[in-house]
Formats: sequence, structure tokens, C-alpha cells
Amino acid sequence: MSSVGITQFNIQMGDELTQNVQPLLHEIRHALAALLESGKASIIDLRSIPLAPGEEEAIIEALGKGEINARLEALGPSDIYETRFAGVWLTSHYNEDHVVVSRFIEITELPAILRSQREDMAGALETLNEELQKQATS
Amino acid sequence: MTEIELLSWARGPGLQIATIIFVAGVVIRVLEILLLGRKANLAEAKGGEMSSGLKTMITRTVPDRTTFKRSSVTIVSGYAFHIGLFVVCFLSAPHILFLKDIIGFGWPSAPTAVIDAFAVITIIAMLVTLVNRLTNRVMRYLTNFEDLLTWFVTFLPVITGYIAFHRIGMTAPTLLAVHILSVELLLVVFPFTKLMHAFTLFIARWYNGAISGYRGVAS
Amino acid sequence: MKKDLLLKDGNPQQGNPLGGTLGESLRSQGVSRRSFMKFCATTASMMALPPSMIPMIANALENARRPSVIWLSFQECTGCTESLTRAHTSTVESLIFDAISLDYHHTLQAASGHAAEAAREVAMEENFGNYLLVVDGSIPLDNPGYSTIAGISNLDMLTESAKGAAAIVAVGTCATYGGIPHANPNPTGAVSVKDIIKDKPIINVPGCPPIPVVITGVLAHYLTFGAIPELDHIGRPKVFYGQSIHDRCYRRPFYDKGQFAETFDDEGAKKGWCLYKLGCKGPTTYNACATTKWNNGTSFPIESGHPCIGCSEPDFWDGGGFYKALSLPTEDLSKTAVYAAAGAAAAGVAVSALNRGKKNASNKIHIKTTIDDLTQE
Amino acid sequence: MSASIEKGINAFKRQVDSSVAAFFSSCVHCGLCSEACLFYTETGDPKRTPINKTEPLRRIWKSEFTLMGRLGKMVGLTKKVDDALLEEWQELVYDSCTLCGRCSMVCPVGNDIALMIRKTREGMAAAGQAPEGLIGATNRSVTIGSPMGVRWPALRAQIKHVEEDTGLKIPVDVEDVEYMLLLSSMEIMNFPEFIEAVAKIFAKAGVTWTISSEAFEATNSGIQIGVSDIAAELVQRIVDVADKLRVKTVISPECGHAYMAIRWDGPNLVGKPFNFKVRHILEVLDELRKDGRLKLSGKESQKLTYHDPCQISRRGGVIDEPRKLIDMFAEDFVEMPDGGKMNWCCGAGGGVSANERADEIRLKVFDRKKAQLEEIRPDGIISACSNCRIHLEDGLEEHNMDIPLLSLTETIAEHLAED
Repeated sequence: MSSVGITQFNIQMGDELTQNVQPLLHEIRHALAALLESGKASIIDLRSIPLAPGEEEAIIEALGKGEINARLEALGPSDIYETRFAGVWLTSHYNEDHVVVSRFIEITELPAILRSQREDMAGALETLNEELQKQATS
Repeated sequence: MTEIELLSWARGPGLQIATIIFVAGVVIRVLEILLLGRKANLAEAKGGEMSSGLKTMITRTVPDRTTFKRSSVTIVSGYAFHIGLFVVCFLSAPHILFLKDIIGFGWPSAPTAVIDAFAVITIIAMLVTLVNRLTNRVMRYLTNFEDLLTWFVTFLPVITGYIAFHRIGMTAPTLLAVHILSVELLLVVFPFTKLMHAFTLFIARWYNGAISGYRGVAS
Repeated sequence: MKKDLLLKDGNPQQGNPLGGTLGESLRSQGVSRRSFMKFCATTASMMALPPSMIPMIANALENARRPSVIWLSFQECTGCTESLTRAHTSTVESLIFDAISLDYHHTLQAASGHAAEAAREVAMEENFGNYLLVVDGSIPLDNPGYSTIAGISNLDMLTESAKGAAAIVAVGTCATYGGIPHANPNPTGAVSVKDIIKDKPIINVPGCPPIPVVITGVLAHYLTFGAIPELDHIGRPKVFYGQSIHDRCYRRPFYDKGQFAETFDDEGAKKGWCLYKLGCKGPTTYNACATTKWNNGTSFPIESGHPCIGCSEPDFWDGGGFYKALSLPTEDLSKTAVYAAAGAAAAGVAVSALNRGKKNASNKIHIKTTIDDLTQE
Repeated sequence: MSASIEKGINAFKRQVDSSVAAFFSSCVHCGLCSEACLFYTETGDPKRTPINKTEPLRRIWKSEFTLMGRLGKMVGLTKKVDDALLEEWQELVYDSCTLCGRCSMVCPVGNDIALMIRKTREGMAAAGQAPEGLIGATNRSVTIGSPMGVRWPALRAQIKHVEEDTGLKIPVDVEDVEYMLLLSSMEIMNFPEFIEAVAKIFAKAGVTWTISSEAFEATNSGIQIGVSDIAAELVQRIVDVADKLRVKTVISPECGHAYMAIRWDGPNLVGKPFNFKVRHILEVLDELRKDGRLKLSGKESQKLTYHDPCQISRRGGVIDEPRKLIDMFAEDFVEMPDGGKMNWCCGAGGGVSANERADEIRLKVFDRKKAQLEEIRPDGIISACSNCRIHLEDGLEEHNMDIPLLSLTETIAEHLAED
């Protein structure tokens, strides 16, 4: 899960170590087909898969980068971008030390976390009201 | 007793006890046979005893054509399970490691997929031999408690090994412990039953070959 | 940072143990809904729950109440606490600790001596029947003097503290199965929590130490669902201990192909082959190391080239040697075999002498058979 | 003195040696020997599985010569050997086994089951559990000198006939000759042509030979019934005469078990090596062929096959010699399926033909030979054992099969080249 370039002790990468990449891409393909057909979104937690050193990087590389790239600043940064496959998003949550705390592949039209949240909008409305009131009184 | 304790017992004292009984039993039984002795043959020889005895030790592995035709089920299932047992016992990495620890040298192992396939072959073949034993007229007549016991204690390590490898039903330490214990049971039963044939068949074949070879017949 | 939180919460007088839900608490700290969702996603991942459960987790966490937590340390090395505090020092995880009220932890709390014990007593009294008791370390039964806190024996403190607990989390292999103090010959008569407490739900979180994320994951689960997670036959949460290291190990393909490192510095080791022959206990060890990994998901022992020592299993210390492959006998069998063979050879010769004697006797009493001897009278 | 179960058990004990112990230790009850035994294949009765016939001997081995058996005996766990068991086994050990040894060739663990049954007979006989027919034959062998009761005057008369027919002198009791010919009673009574054939061949080859008036009988009932003491006594008679006449080689005639008795068992029965060689008549003829002293003329165009007598081929080692001899005159020779060392027994050897009680089963198991013959449909069957020959004739007659039986020696004599 390391993305901070830690040198792997003793390990020489070989083809046999990346056996998780292909099945995962197939899983994504199925999920994407399901999304198109029935609108059913799905999420894959990369942390729940036993990955060999370098495999996560291989998957990310295979998915590539698409048109949208969003940066979220909430309890540390998060990177959310659409991969070169439309409808396939990669969500990486970091802590304040920029260490990945969780990483998901989302097969959806738009990751839920990107939408503005009702509670936050309500808060925003309140804040805006307050500020306008303040301006009015001053 | 926790499962790790059980496993430790199986790998430790259990194995010690089983090894003592197995080794001592086999040595006593082989000596018991060989030291009975046999009278020297006084007839003029037509062939060598030693050479044809050694030859028969190997050639008797292959059945003659008519016997094969007449008893194909017995022979094929017997072959399958003996070869399967051999591969599973002596070519799987953990087993080689075990043997290496005792005898001091090892050899390359087969891939687990191969071992797994042979385990399945062995299990099927052993079930066929059991059914054959219970249905074949002659075998049913000859079969006694010992035949069923030896089948069972041989089958046990195979099936527990298979289950342990695939982790079916229980957790790994328990499965491994059960597997090792089943091997210990096999070792303990071995010297006192027909399982001894694994050793004595070479003595028996040698005598057979020697007796025939002395008269100039390849047996 | 987390220490600060803990220290702050270490004083029950300042905290508000059961007041308000987690949602309220977070909002009051100015945490946005979006941040909360990030927190929930990470929590789900941490608890090894499927991402589809994130909305449910969010809902549960929103309404969760902060439980009081009392942490007792007995015969231990503080490794478990170290593991926990060396975990991702992230805001996300600290939120979990924000969500609990750690009312007693004698290593971490600022208070000491009578004041500390008083804090524990107060927390126990105020939250009787509701607090979560976390224990690390084993309990000596031989002589209570082997380990005491403020003059109270571990046994007394445990039984007393357990009385009002809603559930107990045994952290580390010492608390769960006796661990290293329990190892042969077990000089202190160390036992696990489960050996003493029989009437409370106990969650075992073994490991030497346990994976920090697993500790927080278990706490998060309790926090989220208000109940203990599903446990295996030796009390471990199945979500983290449901699969063996071997089954989830990225080096498993090498095992299957029969490619093994034979020594720590051979070609096999360099190529990252399976460590089975070097004594790896992965096949008999149940833990989340292979997926969750350590040090912020950097690596785990096998990935670093060292065989698994099976630290989350009972009696791992007495498992016949860390570097002895699992299929190996734990004692010297060749010597046993040689002695047995030698003894048996003598016995065999003796038995054979009896056999030959018997045959000679039968030859001796044999009288030459004639044609008159062919029928019975 | 008389037979008793105690003597039987003692005899069983004397038979156990390292080979027997190895054999019994190795049996896994696979049942393959049954399919090698014509007494099983033709009756389908599992009792007749070869290894089962050795049960009495197995019990003695187990309870007396194995550590476990000894311990078992102390607590009364071993299976007993008593009169009831032996009586039940008589039919298996004597009537249902010709000691043909086919089982010994197929046993996957290498048990010489025929040898084990032969040894079992020792205990059976000592316990008084031998069939009457065999006891009678043994009695005649010892008292008269031949199982069929043939005495010297009868043979002398046959010799006279031969001399008259051929004009050749048959040497009797001549000293310092190369060969001493033994004969089976069956040849003397039923196939005197054999003596004629040998006389002609030897005359042509210029071989010095003789027949002894004191010990001419080759067969040995002691072997068949399983009493080594008696078998030794019968062998000793031949040894004494051969030594007295100072012959170089004793010839065993066309008889299976006679060859086994004198060639392979003989020295071991009397307890010392012979001063002379023992050869089967076919071996002698093949030697003459090799030396160019046996010349034939004329070929047989009929389809001929060779029936290997078990004790001569599989148990005796004379396998190639008859084939080389047949090759001298046969144009259309065909092997029986399983021919050679794996040939099927005719069903009458090992004392079965001397045991009237076994007559029915003897003819029943002939079906195996019949099946073999039906596969190749020969015009004639050559053999080298009078016992096989008589039984084959019986069996063929029973099934209305008209295939003539030929003696190899006689057929060679018929083809002797006139110079």
C-alpha cells in the first residue's frame, strides 16, 4: 500500500508476482458493464486484496489517468480522479502526513464524496446568511 | 489443550513415540524373518540366485498380460493408489523437508497442483480398492479385519493431508495436527500388520526370483 | 498528537464520557460531512468491511455514543500500547479515539499513583455495566507479587474491573493466550484473561503485538455497532483473523510452484520465493498482516523477507522453533530412529534366537515318517 | 506309530523358514493369485484362491514365529490349527492344487505360493490328512517301487518287446555308462514306445546308457503327498544305484514331477549333492542336437503346439530346449496363448491324478486348457510328460475334441534321419 517509494528489501519483481492485476481488471470490467446496464455502482477496496509489492502501482498504471482530477482537503488530502476508463474512478485518501489510509476503485458516474453534502450545504447557507446579516448591520 | 499445543505434541512427543514403535517394529520384524534362515540349495544350479533374485525384485512390479486382463480393476486401482501415494508422500515439499530433517538429504519437489492432482487420484483409487475389496468375490472372501484396518490407516493421512492442504472445516493448526497424528497412527500400526509388505515384498520377491532363477527360470 | 488526546481524555473529570453522539461531537469540532464520509470509508476499510456498508457505518457512527474505556496493563512489555500509538498518527484514526473516553491507561495517563487509581474507580462507578475494558498482558497466578499495580495484584484488579464491564477486549497474545510469560516453563503461572473471566464477552485481539489498525478496527466495530464482532473458536474477530497468512500471502504462488528460499541469502530469497522452508508459520497463523500490513501499510514480515513466527496463535513461542519448517519434527528424530533401530536389532536377534530354538526343537522331536504314519489311528 | 495333529503341527513348524516368513509377511490379500489358478478360474470358488490353501501353515507361522503372534498366543488370540481345520483344507491343499506354480509367477509381492502349498502338505500328511489315493500310491512306491505297482518283471517284459520290435539291445545294469535312464510307471505301462524311441535315438547318436533293474522308477509320490522322509527314501534308491553303476548322468523321463523330484528336490532331500548330473530327456536330446549327434529328416506339415508341463517348464527351467527340438521337424508350430513359463496346467499334476476324489474337479478345470486349445486349434499337441498326456487325452475325449497327443521324444525318434 506504500506509495512513498520505499525500497523493497530483497525483492526482485517478476511476472509471477503480479497475478492479481488481471483478475482485478476483469472485475472492474464486469462492474462497468453492470453500471452501464442497470446503473448499479460499485466500490473495490484495494486494502482488502493481498497485493504483492508493486502490484498496486501496476493496477494504477494500468488504469491510467482520465479527464477529471479532484483534490479534496478534509482530514488530510484526498485525490479523486477518473481513470482513462470513463466511469472508473480512483479515490485515494491520505492522512495529514500524506500517507495513504485507504484507497478505492469506484465504478460510478461520480464518486459520492465529490457531491456537495446536504448537511454541509445547510451549514453553508447558515454561514452565508450570517455573513450577509453581518454586512447588513455593519 | 489448545490446537497449537496439540500440533506441538504431534510434532514432538507424538512423533517420537511413533518413530520408536515404527523403527523398532520394522527392524524386529525384518530380523525375525531373515534370521530364520533357509537351507542352502544342494542341487546343481542352472542359474544365479542373487542376480535373478535382484531382477525379480524389479520385474515383478509389472503384471503379465493375462493376469492384467483378468484382474484389471485390482491392478489399475492398485497401481494408481501406490503411485499416487508415492508422489504425495515423497514429492511434496513439506514431506521432503520432513524426510530431509531425518535422513539428511532432500530432492526437488513437485508443484502443489501436481501433488493435489495425485492426491485426488490416490483418494479415488483407494476408494475403488475398498469397493473392489468388498465386492470382488475373492477379495471379499480373503478380507479380514486387518485388511480394513490397514486400508483405513493408510487412507487417513491421505484424506487428512488433502483436507489440511485445502483447509476444509477446521483451522490450519488443528488440520495439520490431525494430519500428523494420522501419520503417527499409520507408523504405529505399520510393523504389526500387512503394511510391512512395503519392506518385506522385496525380501519375498528376492526369494521368489532366487528360487526360480536357480532353476533357470526368470520369474 | 494522539497522545495528547489520550492524555486529555485520561482525566475523567474533564471528559464527558457518555454525553452526546459521535456525530454531534464531530460537528462541534467543525468536521464537514464530506470529511466524515472520508472517515467512514476509511473506517470501513479498517474494519475489513465491504465498501457497500459505508452508508450504514456512517449512519451508525453518526448516532454512536462515546463509551468509557478502561485500559489495564499486566505482565506485558508495553509493545501493544507502542504498536497502537505508533499507528498512523492520522486525524482519521484519532477520531476513533476522540470517540471513546479513555479513562484509565497507566502508561499513557498523566496522573499516577492514588490519583490514577481513583480515576479508574470513578470511571467504573459512573459507567458501571457500560464501559469497555481493554487488557494487555497476562495475569500471574503463582505469586501475586510478580506483578502489582498500586499494591493491587493483577488478578484482583482484573476481576474487580471486569465486574462492571460491558465487554472486554484482550489485546496482544499475552492477554489473549498467555503469550510469552506463559511460555514454557511459565515461571509466573501466567494465564490469559479468558482463563479468569468467564461471564463477560471477551474479544481476543492477539498478536505480538497486534496490528494497530486491527486494534482500532475492533474498537471502531464496537463503537459502530455497539456489539462485539463475530468471533472465531478462540475468540478472535473473524474479519481480521478469518484467513491464514498463507492463504492471503502474495508469495503463495511460489509455494504452489514449489519455489522456496532455502537460506536467507540464496537466490530464492532474493527472488522473493516462499519462506516455508525457513520456518514460516503462515499456514497455521490467522491474522490480517498479509492484507492490512504494518507501518502504514508499508510491508509485513514476509514481505520483508522474514518468515511469519505465528505470533497471533496460542503458544507460538513453544511451537518448535521459529526457523523450523512446520512439517518438521520439533525434536531430533534421526537420533531417536537410530537408538530405536539399535535397541530393536538386539531385541530382533533375541526373538530370532527363540524362533530358531523352536525350530530346532521341532526338528529334534521329529521322528522319521514312514508309510505307516500316514493315517490317524 | 500313526499320524496325529501334534505331529502335523510339528511338521508345519519344521517347514517355516525365512522365505516362508517373508512370503506370509508380504501377502496383502489382493487376490491376484486366484486369477492365475485354474482351480479358481474354472470353478469361481474363492476358497480355491491359492494363498488361502496355505492357511494352516500361515497360522503356525503367525503364532509360533512372529513376536505379535507369540504375544497373541499368550492371551489366547491366535487362530488354532486342529483336525477340523485340516480336514476342511484337505480338499484345497490336495484336490485343488497341482503345484503348477502359476500363482507364484503372478503374485505381485513375489510369494512362491506353490512352495508354500507344497510345505503345507508336509503338515497335512503328518497329521494324517492326506487323501487316500495318494496314501495308496505312496504305499506302493515304497513297498513295490512304483506308485502304479509296476515291478521289474513287467518292465523286463516291455524291454523284451522293444528289443524284438527294434532289433536294438536295451542295456540293463551296465556300469560306467554315460546315462542312466529312469522311467515313469505310466511310460512302462501305457507308452512303452518311449523306451523304443530313446533306444533308437541313443543308438544313432552313439550314446552309452543303461536302465537299472533295481531303481528304474522316476516318479516320487513322497513329493506329491508331502512327506520329505519318504521322498528322500525314494530318491536315495536312485542315488545308490547311480553311484553303484558309476553313471555320469541320470535322465529323468517325460514326467513332470519326476524331474522336480530328482533334479531339484533330490539332493536337498537326501542332504548332499549328487555325484552325478541329472538331466531331463529333453535337455539330453537338445545337447545331442547341439553336438550334431541328432539328425532328423522329414517335416511335419500339421499345425503343432507344445504343452509345457509345469514342473518341467515353469518349475523346472526346461523351456527353450523343447522348442528348439520341435523346430527340427515342425513346419507349422504355434505357441499356446500364455505358452512357456506362464502356460496353464493341464489340471492333473501334483498328485491330483493319483487322487480319485479329485477326478471330477480335474476334468472340470480342463476347461482352461480347452479354451487355450480352442484359440489356436492345433492338429496335434506335443508334450513331454506322460501324466499331462494321459489327462489331456481324457479331457479332449470328454469334450469330443479329436486332437492327437504326441510325445516329443517319440516324435523325434520317428523323424530320425536314415543314413
